[in-house]
Amino acid sequence: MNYSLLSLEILVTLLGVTVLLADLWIPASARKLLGYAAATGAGVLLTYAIGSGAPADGTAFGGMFVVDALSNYFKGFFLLAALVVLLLTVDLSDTIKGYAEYCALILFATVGMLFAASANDFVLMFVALELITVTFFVLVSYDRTRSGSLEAGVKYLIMGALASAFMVFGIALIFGSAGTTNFYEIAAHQAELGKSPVFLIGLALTLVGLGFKVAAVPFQMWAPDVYQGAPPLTTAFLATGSKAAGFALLMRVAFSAVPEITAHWSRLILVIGVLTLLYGSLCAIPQRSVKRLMGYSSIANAGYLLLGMAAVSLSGSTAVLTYLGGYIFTVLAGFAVIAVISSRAGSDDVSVFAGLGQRSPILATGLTVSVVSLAGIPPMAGFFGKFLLLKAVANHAGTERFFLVALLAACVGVVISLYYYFNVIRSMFWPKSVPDLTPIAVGGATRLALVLSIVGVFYIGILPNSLVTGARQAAAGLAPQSAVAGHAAAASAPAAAHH
Amino acid sequence: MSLSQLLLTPFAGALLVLLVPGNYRVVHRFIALVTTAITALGAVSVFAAFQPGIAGMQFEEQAAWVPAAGFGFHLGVDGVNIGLVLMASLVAFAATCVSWDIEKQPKLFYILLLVMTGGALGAFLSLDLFFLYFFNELALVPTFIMMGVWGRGENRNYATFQITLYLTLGALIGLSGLALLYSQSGANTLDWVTLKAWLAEKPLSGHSQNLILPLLLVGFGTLVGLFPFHSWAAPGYAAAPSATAMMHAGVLKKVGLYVLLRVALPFCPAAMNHWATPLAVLAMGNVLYCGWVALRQRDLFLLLGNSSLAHMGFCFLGLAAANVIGVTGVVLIMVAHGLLAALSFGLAGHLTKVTGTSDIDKLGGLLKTLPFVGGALVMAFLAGCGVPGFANFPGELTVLFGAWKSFPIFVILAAWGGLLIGGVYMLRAIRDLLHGPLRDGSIQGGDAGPWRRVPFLVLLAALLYFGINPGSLSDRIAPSAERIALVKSISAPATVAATAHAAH
Amino acid sequence: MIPGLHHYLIVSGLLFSLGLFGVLARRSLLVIYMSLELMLNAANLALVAFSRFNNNLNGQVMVFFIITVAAAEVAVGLALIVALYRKRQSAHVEDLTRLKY
Amino acid sequence: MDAHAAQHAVAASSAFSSRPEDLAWFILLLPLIAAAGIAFGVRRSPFLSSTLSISATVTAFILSVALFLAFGLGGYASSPSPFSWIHVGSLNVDLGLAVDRLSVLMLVIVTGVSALVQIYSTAYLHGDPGLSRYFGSISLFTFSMLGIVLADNLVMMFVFWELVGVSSYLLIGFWFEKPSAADAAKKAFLTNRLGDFGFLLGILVVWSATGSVSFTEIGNALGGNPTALGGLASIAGLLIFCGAMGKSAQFPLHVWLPDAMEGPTPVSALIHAATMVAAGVYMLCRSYVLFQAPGAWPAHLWFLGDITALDIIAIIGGFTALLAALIAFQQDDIKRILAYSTLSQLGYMVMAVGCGGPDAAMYHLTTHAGFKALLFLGAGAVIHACHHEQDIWKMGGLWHRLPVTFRTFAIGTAALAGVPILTSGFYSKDAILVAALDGGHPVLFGLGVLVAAFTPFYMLRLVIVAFFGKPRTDAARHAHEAPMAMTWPLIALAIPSIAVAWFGLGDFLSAHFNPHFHAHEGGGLFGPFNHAPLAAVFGTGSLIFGVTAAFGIYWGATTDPLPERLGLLSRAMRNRFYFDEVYEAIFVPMHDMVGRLAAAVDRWVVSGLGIRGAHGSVELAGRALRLLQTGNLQTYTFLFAAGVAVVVFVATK
Repeated sequence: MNYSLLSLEILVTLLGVTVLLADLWIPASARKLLGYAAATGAGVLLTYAIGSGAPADGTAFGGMFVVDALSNYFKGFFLLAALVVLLLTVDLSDTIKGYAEYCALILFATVGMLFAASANDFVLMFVALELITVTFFVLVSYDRTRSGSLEAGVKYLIMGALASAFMVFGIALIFGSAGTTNFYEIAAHQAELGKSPVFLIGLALTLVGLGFKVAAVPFQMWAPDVYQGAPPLTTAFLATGSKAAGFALLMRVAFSAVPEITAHWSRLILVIGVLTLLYGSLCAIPQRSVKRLMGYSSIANAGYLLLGMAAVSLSGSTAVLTYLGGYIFTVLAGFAVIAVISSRAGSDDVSVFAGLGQRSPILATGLTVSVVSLAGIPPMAGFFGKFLLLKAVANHAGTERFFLVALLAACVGVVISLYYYFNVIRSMFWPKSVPDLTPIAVGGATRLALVLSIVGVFYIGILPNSLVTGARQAAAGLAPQSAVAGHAAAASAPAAAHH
Repeated sequence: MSLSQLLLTPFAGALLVLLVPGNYRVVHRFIALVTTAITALGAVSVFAAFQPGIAGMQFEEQAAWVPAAGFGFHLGVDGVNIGLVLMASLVAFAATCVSWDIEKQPKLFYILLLVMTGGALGAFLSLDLFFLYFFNELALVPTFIMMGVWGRGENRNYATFQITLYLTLGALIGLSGLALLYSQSGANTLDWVTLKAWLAEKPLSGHSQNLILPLLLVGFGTLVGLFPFHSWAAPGYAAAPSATAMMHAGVLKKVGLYVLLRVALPFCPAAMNHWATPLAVLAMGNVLYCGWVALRQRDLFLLLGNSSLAHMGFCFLGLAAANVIGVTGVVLIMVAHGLLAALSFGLAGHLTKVTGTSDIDKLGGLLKTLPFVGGALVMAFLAGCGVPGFANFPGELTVLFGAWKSFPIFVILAAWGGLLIGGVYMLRAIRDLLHGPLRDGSIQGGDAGPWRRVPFLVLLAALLYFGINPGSLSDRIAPSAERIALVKSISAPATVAATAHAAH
Repeated sequence: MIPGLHHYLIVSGLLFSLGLFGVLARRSLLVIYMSLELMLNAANLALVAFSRFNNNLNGQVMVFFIITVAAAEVAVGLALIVALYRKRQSAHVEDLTRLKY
Repeated sequence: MDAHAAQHAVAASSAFSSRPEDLAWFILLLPLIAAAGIAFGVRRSPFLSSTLSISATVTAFILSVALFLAFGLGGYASSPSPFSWIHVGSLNVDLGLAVDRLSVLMLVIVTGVSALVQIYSTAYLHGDPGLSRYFGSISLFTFSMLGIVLADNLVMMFVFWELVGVSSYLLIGFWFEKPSAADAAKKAFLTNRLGDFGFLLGILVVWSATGSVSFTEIGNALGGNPTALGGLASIAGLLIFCGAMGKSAQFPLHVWLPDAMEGPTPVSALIHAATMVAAGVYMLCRSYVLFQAPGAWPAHLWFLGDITALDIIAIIGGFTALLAALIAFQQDDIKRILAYSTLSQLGYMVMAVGCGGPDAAMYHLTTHAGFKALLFLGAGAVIHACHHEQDIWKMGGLWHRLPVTFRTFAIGTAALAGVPILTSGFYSKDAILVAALDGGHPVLFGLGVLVAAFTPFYMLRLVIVAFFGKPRTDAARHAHEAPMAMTWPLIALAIPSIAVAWFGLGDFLSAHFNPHFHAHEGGGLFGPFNHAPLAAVFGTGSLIFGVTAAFGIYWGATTDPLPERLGLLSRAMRNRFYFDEVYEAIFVPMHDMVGRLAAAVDRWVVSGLGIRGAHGSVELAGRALRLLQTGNLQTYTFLFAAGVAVVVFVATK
């Protein structure tokens, strides 16, 4: 069979192993090199992935593993996230015990994500997810000296295991009722499968597992605690890679395995989305801990993305993918700053960021850009993404009251979010009390990572065309035609909205 | 000067200021001043080059942006926005002048001010509704920040919070309306010109219109301060620094009306007919209710804020009338009120700076000590109560003429509000603030020096020019207004019976 | 009599519910974790039963995957719980509420 | 649109061609130029300002006279091609000038009086710090007034109407530090605004009915179809009349005029005698064509039957005339007496219009402008002489101390009282009485005669008390004649008070309103007695009655004997029949109350409940919701399981 399809996965794994082995020879003083090496590797692979090296479409492992526009789209972002996070580790390497392992684990998690992006079978999906999750158990609790980190780890462990238990049971039921676990084969029989309650229960349980990954209400409980407790860089990777992987699988299952059933469930997804975004926005208001704030904010953002999925249309999927792209840059920029500051101050309370404007312009810029983009304000990436999402929802608001309500709820959510996002900005530039104004030195790698993400945020915000085109292809490769058909049955959206 | 150059100038200026290190304060000011001056001159040249009597777009510029989603970058001016562009750039220049002695973080202030200017211009120049919204948001955010940081008064934080909440929610609801327009029209674009042609072929269904219009009215109405979504305005302006109040009350507020003119009127005609009367009622809410509220205000800024809300009422009335006269009147008022609001808030800011208070009860007889500012303020107040010679008069008159046929009763009320209620609070303000004996503690400083007079003189000159020669505006507006108006120009004379019936 | 598919499913369903009950009701992290493993095994039982009755071996392949993954999970999990116990001298959920609200 | 553009071009090119009526443009613009010159140029120097303003006005006066002679007597209406002001859809407003007998006559009056008043002011206000502002405002006022006179359409007239309001506001409030002056200015402006409100609505009605605002076009429209206004004919007329009510201070909007006396006396002479207050009457005459249309009421006002708008106007005018005359009986402030006399005379004119005699009204307007300005300026001279003492009971015996003032004042009084043959006042008043008779209003005729008897009474009261008897205060004792600059405007104004009658002005005006008019044979000075003896005899009789009564009561009196004779009535007169009190009690509180209510609602309901409520509830929801995040795994797992149950239930349903 054609191994070139797996080239990325293989190479990243090798990179991880290399880092582990290299640690045995390299002296502790030069540990930084490992980080650089890992980052460079990721960078090279990234250029390779989005450049010529992108493997042609095809399937492997008897259809379990598929390479298509969607998988390539996501893989690019996974590698990017890995690259940025690894760059960020470099300047913090002294604070991380077992630095090499940390880098390696990040790479292994990346491998899981890469597989997730290509998973075309419930089995592979499960394995990929577990690879990600189990790695993250370790990454979250990596800071063993801090009991917060451990607590977060254990919470993530229990909830994660619970979720995967449900998912496995779900997969069992699916297998039982469908006789197969391959997405394409299931898609072929979804008409009659749609009538079998066992299959539906199984599918629901599987989606529960994915809902846990993307932290959708009511499976979001873990997110704030874990985001707050985990080491900042882990949180960064969790908020970007892991979440994106969740959505990658969600979209695969929803749109390429069971598009018609998804179309029937669009209202359910919509309601979940609205609840999620409102829950996230509301709970974020009184937060003091910035990491916890980001946790709630990531819940809220999952809500917006679910709205896009609920639209069950090409424009909806395009919007979701575009938004995710911008979101990854945005969050990375934010966590880069949070990581630097909180590891310095040993706390991530808002007050720690007071006067950052004077202390380190570049950090302040990074956090500001991130927060403003999250708030969905032009000319940042967040604005365009949100606009596309609202537009996708609006497509059906004309015909379905549910969507109109969702649209307005989303507006309210955005307004609420402004409230706490601007609190962060205010404390950065116009603190209530006078903070210490000792300037903060920022390492080269961190600078690089910051600049990378900030440029990304602005680029996507101002010239989103290339991203949108990519996202559109990816979404189109997702067998959206049947999705549209299925949807047209369910929600009878104006056809013009789809192309 | 091409439109794109005009639009880019402020942003270029902002970038320049950003690049100059923080301690060169004079340089920042200078750059900002020159930039806005260039913008203003450019706008004047465009206005002069604009050919009256042509209904279509002029100086169009187009570029693809996100073809995948059907968004394009499209600039152009017709009668509806040319005057607004001119007004915006003049106000921006004035605003930069009056913020000459900002002490706290001047660099950031000027950057925000320039971004605001660029955003406002972009909103008026963009024919792609997405960019219209984009630039409007871009201009709104600096407003909030400026209020929060450089604002005045003890409850400025709350005012900022309130205005942010209101305007963002309003904008988003309006955006939902636009998004619905995008999907319902099926044109798969938000380019106004394309949409206009497309919808001329296959207009929106009544259902879609009734869905879209309320969103637009509530959303963008909120941005304008349509009763009862107005309570952000007065406290907001009271808390904002002069320049911000000038820019927002003068320019940004008009974007909402502009969108309603551009989108609601031509694209949702049926719904517009259906909602005309309720809208007119709300307009009365602005004219009368806000007027009465203004009667009670003893704070100069609250007074001005409420009076500017009252003026917006005339715009909504003209909008409801939806005929070419009414629409032209609306645009006339938008331009006039932009200049006037900027003038009033600028002068009020100067006065407050000099006397240290904006409480009318603590002031009096200032005309004696501040002959220029006082005199200019008298003119502003008179213009505010619709005295001929200033640009507001022809605007409000035109609106009344336009609305007479459809809403005689509301016109009578509006005339009452404009001529009498307006007259009462404006003259009361002159009486208590400028006339009468000098109150103790009123005076700690002098009148505006020659340079400080420039912004006010510029605005006054514009007000007077358009007041004495409104034709220079209306001849540009009318043809384009004809295109978006629902009721085409009224055939005169109407049947007397109808009029008699309508009037009673 | 010969047990049919539904007998196996009922058993696995019972196992699953048992596990879930354990997760919900017990306070000790270790017990909770064991209950989770029970739930996984309930799934395994179902899979095996299905593959047996559908004459389709994929299900059993899946089981092997699950067992492997579960093993890895347990390894990490127990390590974590132990570390936590070392740190706090307790492995009870109610002592695990420093991160909240 | 192109049509407009073309027309516009034509206008621009031909506006200043060599036709005589184009002089009107210069006449109109000269004062504006002066005002601008003062504002932006010579503001610093009072002398230059006054010179600029005066020379501009004088030039305008000369041009007006030239225009008058050029073709005024020829008497054909004509208007220079208009400048386009605003053209939208069916709303077309041009800035055009109506040059005809009415306007040229008014031009002469306005510019003439304005010039004299300004010359007078140089001395009267000598040394006042605000002199430049004064002349600037007065030039602006003159410009606005000329605008009203020349406007050839309703909107333009409304524009200048408002401007007159503003400039009079500036002039009345000239001494703005004085609270009373500031209040008076405000009151005058707002009261006028009340009238303008009606005026504006009237314009709207006329426009929507005839499709035009230009007098000629309206005239044509009504000429073609007299019932074009339909059911709104009378309403339209009355609404337009509201404007006149404001400017010409007709009951019930008369309250501002007496207070306006807070302004400098020359201003009173200009505004409150000759020009602004006359604007109302002029406007009625200018838009007389509207009132000639057959009156009609909307269906549900049927009970008004065949009462026309003119009837109502006549009644209001007559009532104002009587009311003001009565109030004038018991005023002691010399300027207020004149103010009420002005009110009364204006009522007279309005009544004349109402009785269908616009020519008579214009006639009286012309003569009255002359002698009332004279009287005010005279009063100014007296006040000046007595160190700003205005109470006539604190004067006395001034006749030989102020010879010129006294003589001219006497002439003015005679003219106002209407001494036959000699004075212009007699003829114009006679014309009004005749109009009342011809118009078939015997009651109003009687009322007119009554007022004609009251007028000499209160005027002679003034003259006798102020100029004769012994000086009652040192101020009066040491009074001395005013400087030249003040005295010879008096003389200049005294001449027309006598002489106007000799030029058959009445016929000149009648010919304007009635093309088929030809002067009565046997006109001349005794004309009235020949062709309308009844009116003339009654007029003379009432004069004699008034004079004798005045001499009988006031000759040698040191205090006012009327109060004990009339008792309560005189108290009422003294207090101006309590109109201000009533208004103060009703209108001001009404608006304030509504305002207070609105402000409260805005504060507590809209922003209180609405915003703070929303804010609070959102924040509260956030704080409540986060309590779900107990941090306890048990809670989490439980919620998770519950969530699963719900999702599965909904999904399979």
